[in-house]
Amino acid sequence: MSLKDVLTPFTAWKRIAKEPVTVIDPFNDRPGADRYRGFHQNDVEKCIGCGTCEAICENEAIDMVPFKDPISGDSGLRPSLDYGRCCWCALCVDVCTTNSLKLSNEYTWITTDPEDFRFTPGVDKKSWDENDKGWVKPEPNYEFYNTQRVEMEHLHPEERVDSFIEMVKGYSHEQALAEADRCVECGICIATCPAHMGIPEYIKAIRNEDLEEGLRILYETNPLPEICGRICTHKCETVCSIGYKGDPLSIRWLKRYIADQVPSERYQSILNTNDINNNGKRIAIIGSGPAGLSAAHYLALMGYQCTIFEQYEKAGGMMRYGIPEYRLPYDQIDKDIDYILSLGVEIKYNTRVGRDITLDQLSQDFDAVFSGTGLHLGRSTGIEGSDNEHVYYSTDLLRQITEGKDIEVAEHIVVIGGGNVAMDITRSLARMQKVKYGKVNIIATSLEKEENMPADREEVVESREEGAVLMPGWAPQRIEIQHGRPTGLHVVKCNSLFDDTGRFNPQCDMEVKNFFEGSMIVQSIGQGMDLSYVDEKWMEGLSFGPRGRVKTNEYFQTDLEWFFMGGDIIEGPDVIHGIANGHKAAIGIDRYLQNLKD
Amino acid sequence: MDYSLSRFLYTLLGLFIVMNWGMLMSSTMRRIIARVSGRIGIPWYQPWIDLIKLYSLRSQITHGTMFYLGPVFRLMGGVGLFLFMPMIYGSAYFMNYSFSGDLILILYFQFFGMLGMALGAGEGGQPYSAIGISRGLSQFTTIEVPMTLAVISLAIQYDTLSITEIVKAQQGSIANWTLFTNPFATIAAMLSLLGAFGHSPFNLVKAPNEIPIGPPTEYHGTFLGVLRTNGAILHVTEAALFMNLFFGGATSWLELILKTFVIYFWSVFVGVVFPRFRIEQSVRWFLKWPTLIGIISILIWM
Amino acid sequence: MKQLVEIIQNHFPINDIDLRKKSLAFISIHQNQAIPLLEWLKTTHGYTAFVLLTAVDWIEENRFQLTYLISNPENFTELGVRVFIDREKAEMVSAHHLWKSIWVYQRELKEMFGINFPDSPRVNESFILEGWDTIPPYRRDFDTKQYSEETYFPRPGRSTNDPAKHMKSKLYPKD
Amino acid sequence: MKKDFDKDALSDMYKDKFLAPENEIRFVNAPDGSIIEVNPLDDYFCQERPKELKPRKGVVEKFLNWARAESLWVLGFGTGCGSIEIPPLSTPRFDMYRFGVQMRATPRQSNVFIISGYLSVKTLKRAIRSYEQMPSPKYIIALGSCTINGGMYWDSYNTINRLDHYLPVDVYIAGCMPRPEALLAGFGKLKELIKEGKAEKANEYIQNLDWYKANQKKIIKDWNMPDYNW
Amino acid sequence: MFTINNDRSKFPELDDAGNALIDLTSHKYLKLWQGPQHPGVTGNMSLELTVTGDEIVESKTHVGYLHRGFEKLMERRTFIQCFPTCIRLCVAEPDPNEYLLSSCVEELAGIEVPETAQWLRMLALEMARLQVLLRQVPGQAGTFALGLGYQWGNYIRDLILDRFEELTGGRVYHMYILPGGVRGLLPNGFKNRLEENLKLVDEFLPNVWDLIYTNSVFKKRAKGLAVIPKEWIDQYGIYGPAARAAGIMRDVRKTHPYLFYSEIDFEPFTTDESDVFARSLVRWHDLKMTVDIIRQILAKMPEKGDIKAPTPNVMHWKIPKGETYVKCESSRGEYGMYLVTDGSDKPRRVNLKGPSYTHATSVLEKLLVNANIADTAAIMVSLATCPPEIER
Repeated sequence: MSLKDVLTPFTAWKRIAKEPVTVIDPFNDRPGADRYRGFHQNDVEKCIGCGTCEAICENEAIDMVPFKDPISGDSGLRPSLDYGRCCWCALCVDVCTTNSLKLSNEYTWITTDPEDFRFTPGVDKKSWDENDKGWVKPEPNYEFYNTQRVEMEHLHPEERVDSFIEMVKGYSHEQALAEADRCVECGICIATCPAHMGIPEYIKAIRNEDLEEGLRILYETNPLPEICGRICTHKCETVCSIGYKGDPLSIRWLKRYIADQVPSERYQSILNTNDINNNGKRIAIIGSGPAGLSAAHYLALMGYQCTIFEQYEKAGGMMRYGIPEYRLPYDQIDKDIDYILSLGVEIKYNTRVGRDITLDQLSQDFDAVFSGTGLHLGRSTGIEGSDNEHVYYSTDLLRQITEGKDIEVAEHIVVIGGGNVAMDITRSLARMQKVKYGKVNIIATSLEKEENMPADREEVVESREEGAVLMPGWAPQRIEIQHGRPTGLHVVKCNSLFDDTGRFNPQCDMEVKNFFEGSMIVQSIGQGMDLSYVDEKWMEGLSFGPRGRVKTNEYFQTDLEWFFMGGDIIEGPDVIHGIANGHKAAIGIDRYLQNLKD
Repeated sequence: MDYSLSRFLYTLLGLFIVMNWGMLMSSTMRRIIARVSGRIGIPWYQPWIDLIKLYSLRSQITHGTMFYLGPVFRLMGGVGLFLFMPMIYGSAYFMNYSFSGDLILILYFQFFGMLGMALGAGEGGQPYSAIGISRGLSQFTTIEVPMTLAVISLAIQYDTLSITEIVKAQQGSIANWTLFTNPFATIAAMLSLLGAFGHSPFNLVKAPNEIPIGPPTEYHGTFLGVLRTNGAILHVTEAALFMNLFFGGATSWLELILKTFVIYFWSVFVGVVFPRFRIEQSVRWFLKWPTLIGIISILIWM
Repeated sequence: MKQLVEIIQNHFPINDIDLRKKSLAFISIHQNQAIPLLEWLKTTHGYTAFVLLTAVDWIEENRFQLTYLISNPENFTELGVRVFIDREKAEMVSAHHLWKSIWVYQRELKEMFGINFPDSPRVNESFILEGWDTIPPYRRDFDTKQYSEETYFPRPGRSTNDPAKHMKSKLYPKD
Repeated sequence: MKKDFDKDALSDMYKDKFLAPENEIRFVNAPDGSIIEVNPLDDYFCQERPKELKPRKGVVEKFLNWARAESLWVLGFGTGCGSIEIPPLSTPRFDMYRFGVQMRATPRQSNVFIISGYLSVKTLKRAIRSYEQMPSPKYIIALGSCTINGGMYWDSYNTINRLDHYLPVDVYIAGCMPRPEALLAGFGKLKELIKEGKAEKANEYIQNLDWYKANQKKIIKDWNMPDYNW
Repeated sequence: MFTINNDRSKFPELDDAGNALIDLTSHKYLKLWQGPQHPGVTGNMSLELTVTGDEIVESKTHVGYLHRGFEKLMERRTFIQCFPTCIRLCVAEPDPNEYLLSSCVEELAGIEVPETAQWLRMLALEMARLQVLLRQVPGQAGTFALGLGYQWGNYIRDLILDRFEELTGGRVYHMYILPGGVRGLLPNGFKNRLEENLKLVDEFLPNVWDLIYTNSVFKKRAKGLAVIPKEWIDQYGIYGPAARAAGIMRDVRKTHPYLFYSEIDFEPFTTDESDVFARSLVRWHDLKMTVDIIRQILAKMPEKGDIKAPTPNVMHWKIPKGETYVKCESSRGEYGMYLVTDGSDKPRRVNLKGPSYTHATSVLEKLLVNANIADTAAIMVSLATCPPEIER
């Protein structure tokens, strides 16, 4: 033991000259760091109640509690925290699809009652609600799932513009897996889908590489997956929670992937529809569009003998006669329809009710009648010159294209309308122009401005890719007719479409004029229904609601008990509503007939 | 000896002052230690609050009669030490019951409290108490060796066993203090003081992270309050003993306060920067250097 | 690693070879051969350090996998020796004579998996749990959540809603 | 506040399960050759049922409560991860000593028991014992989610979910881990409660002793100690 | 004058295996429990000691007071959910847990972590080591009741925790390293603030050296105490500083360089004494080295870059069937994780192996025999036992 070893420790006493380093007021002098993971905040307006936070929480600390009534795209639920469970890992913040959830840097909460530690951030007022520091999702390139959609391969515009070959190639196995992996299984989309398809479940089936299960899930609510997988308006994707941070999930393409991958021969064994007990009841179905086919499918599964009356020579209705082949190839329509027919559904082609057979006859021959006749009549703009023979309706043209009839395609064409049908006819005609003239020269004009155009965004973009010129925001005034042939369309600038009360009341600036040259004018501003097949005596029994639509109950039963109506004439217009209506009507018919028996 | 009432009352007053000073001193020391650590430390009035708290606890349990008596014995040791210790030299009031042979009695009282505590804590049945006691007794025995040697040296030097006489002999000038007249005895005593005050490296009786916390493990509430009261009295009185023997005594309360503070601070000064010895190391240490110095101090005066 | 595995193959019947990375490989061997293999590796190939012993419950295959992970402090490689034992008769020869620390692992396995190691020191003393009276907790058929809910009074009064179901009940209850 | 519970339903849980070997009656040879009977339960433990210790009335109690509040002695028993924040509190940065909070090494001298997070069943047994050995009035501060509703370990087979079923808790602090400041604020809250005379959970524990014991015995499978450890 | 005699007459007979045969009724021995409520025990564990006089003749470690069944809990959590769960395993130094889980998962899933994230991981791991050592180095003297250095060290540790709070958002549980990367870049001015704290450590190092390592009483107590023979290192499984104090180089950063440790210039300190003092000395040098490593990391790491590799959707991340063992160097020594997956989205089995598993059981039990009761705490701390690591 040296003396140095005894003395050196005493040097520690030099510390006595130093001021203490203690934080004098620990409650105020030391706020949490900027990134501190303190108590939760939630922007309830931004939050959509997708419940992803609840799903990722390893402690089951989060409950989803009702905050307001649900609407499409918002479950109305908000996360409620149990601080008897939370571990402040902030995984809920990192995974939050809308970035509404964050943690403040407040960290002191003391109480005598353990039941206090439950609250709904953003709803229950807390002292840290205004605190703008704390943990937010780290940036950049920090995501718990891929926010970018797996690109669907399309035919190149140059390749596709001169043919009607299907332009969307469909997902490969890897692509589908990668895309399906992005789903967070929140289920917000289900309510928005008119058919309420089990979207998260069939996406999960893709992930599990169990396409048979996927097909079964599809057919629970949708008997036309090939068709829907191509041309559905995919309202589900507009509310997809993943879409808030990046691209929404390609739900439609994934559906198509399932249907594409399962060969039609295997449908019956997968869906287990080999032996259906026929219950001897007969149902007549008017129209083989989506509503009719859907009703027929579900009724057939229930054991009803269905007969479809189709006025044209092929089944599919608008799906076949209204949608161009490059979007929906006919063989895919046939795949779906053939399966439905395999269930024992009978179709009478070229049989128009009201012309070849009366509704009255049907009401006597069948136990119930379902009508899904759709919107086939083109609507006229009613402007000067629109009665010219070279001014067409898009519905007619599309049908003629499908039927393979020769169409006199002009070199300059003007299409009036900004909806999906307008885009369809624009693009179809563009293809024909390309074949005939070697170049595309077509103008599509619409009342709505670019951002309000009802057509799908991708349709607009693809139309442009194919060379069509889009001129949104112009109101048609007059069709210039020279020598019995239109030469163009006079338009004025349209400023707004709706007045303050939300009524359709276009305001135009008459000073700003324009003229679109075209020797062929196509009107595509909507379609109308044709109820002429309903006999006078039955017509009296129906009541009508707004916009001239027949009033039905929730099962699409009209005031005539045996008569059900659905599809575009009731709701829509789109395929998925028709499918949903048909399914619902099938249930309704079953209930009606069951009750009748009892 | 004069047993008049006023003397008794003055002694009580002295006891009161000593007790309060003892508590203030302990909180001050803890604040100093805290400052070396970089902390602020307890408020200066904390010992009083602690004491009120301890006396106001609602539930107390006992392990038997001796368990009760342990703290009482301990207090008796402290109070006894005080009673026979002249506090203020030259004051008629605060000479307490000092008499000509008081040094002997005081050395005995130093040990008395320890023994009482041993009996009481043993009754508590806690093994750590028992270990603490065995450590305490063996260490205290060895502490006493240099201390006693120093006292013997003093007795030879001053030719008396009365503390008052020893203080008296040191009056006049600082040079008369035993510190300068008999430095070896002072060093031996000051080293043994390190053990008596129970700071590191000799705090192995309570040793919180070895045998938490030794003899008082089972004591709580009033018992602990009594022990703490005693601690306050004992620390000042023992420091006063060293002051009287080696540092010229005190002629006023202020002087007493200053000198006891410095003497007590000595043990803190060492304690803060050294770890604790093991018991056999401690025993050996006391029997080595301090004892040797003590013997030298006697040899010088022989 | 590859060379070593080849050498072992010459002496012991091993299968399921998984050369995980440069310094780590896993091999499987029959229950009876495992302890001799470990001893052989320890004495002749410098695998003197014992890293861990643990079990995996393959309940579907009705067997336990015991993994002895040993390491060679000279060339810094690790070798995992897998042994499969029957789940019904979970018993394995003790290796406590090879390494001084191995009895602790065996004691833990006995308690948490119910795998017996006869003759291992203190193997029957409880190690982690106290007064445990159901099946060993690390076995797959022990459901910890269910046990916890039945035993530990979870705080009542919480309810949650699945977004999809909630929307269904509010928006389209009859579908 | 008296807690209601169905005594009959719990009666089979409420009987002593078995006695630890060291608590069995045994005979010891004394040095003088006589034989002494030792009954640990009688000799080492107080078998008497604890009584409720009512607070005094009026100003005296207020003064005493003030002293109790300003002198909180914390039992040095780190039951879970929360104990990692005790050293910062007793070291320069936060220095809880200046608030009258001190650490004690033995339950006999402590008033405050910090249950620092999760309690495994094995620790719960020791915690109950330590708590019961503390002199009244005594207080419990529960730290973190785990004590409230199981926290991280809500589905663990070995940790309790709700501390208030086994021990009476005065103050809960949210967090995992609560920052040291939160713990200091917890001490502040406890002081407030004591000064207001509201921290009487020790008496509540005695009032509902049967209920607490039934809960404790339900999960402590090898209950081998007396019902109340004085 | 006084020498400890090695006469074993007062000790119990030994059986063939070297275990003491203790007859408690002989009144020669006392059963003494240290812990779980005992300030000298590191964490919530207990030692069942049989003593005669002050000397321990037999010691048994009892753990399980902190058992939460992590390995079971993780079997029912998805990989991302495992990450906040797993790190709570060791409260003093949670980062190695994070790192091990992440790198096990990455290895089995075949994910390449971005370079910036790897440097940040290294920084977090070294800062974690720094804050542990700031407690451990003076803590060794604390077990001998010299608490001053502990107080100083803890203050600096608090400052390091502040830096952690800035970087990771958490003070104790950082939850920073997650499968695929890390959860944030360095905040603005972070390097400067960390450098200021490192300067405090620079100042602290000589101060504790003077206070502790040249302290006669500390030397007297720690030197020659609990010597671990060299041949025990592999036999008993002794890692990290304890092995380095015995003159055997055991540092995963050197032997199996992970992250970018191969680009860092450092040489762990070794010594041959192998007693408590030597282990403490190794830790002091480790502390010094850690400061140096952190400075090198700060100088070499890129400022910007990706912090996380793209992973599959974590909500249902399935990892192919496989098993692996990944290890890293914690402040206590080699810390490893054995992960078995079965192709589902949850691990099949997780086993964490920390040095305490052997240190606190077989090694401690052996070392405590013939030691003094007063030295139990010191021996435990010198082995850096961390009970949750044993029972998990």
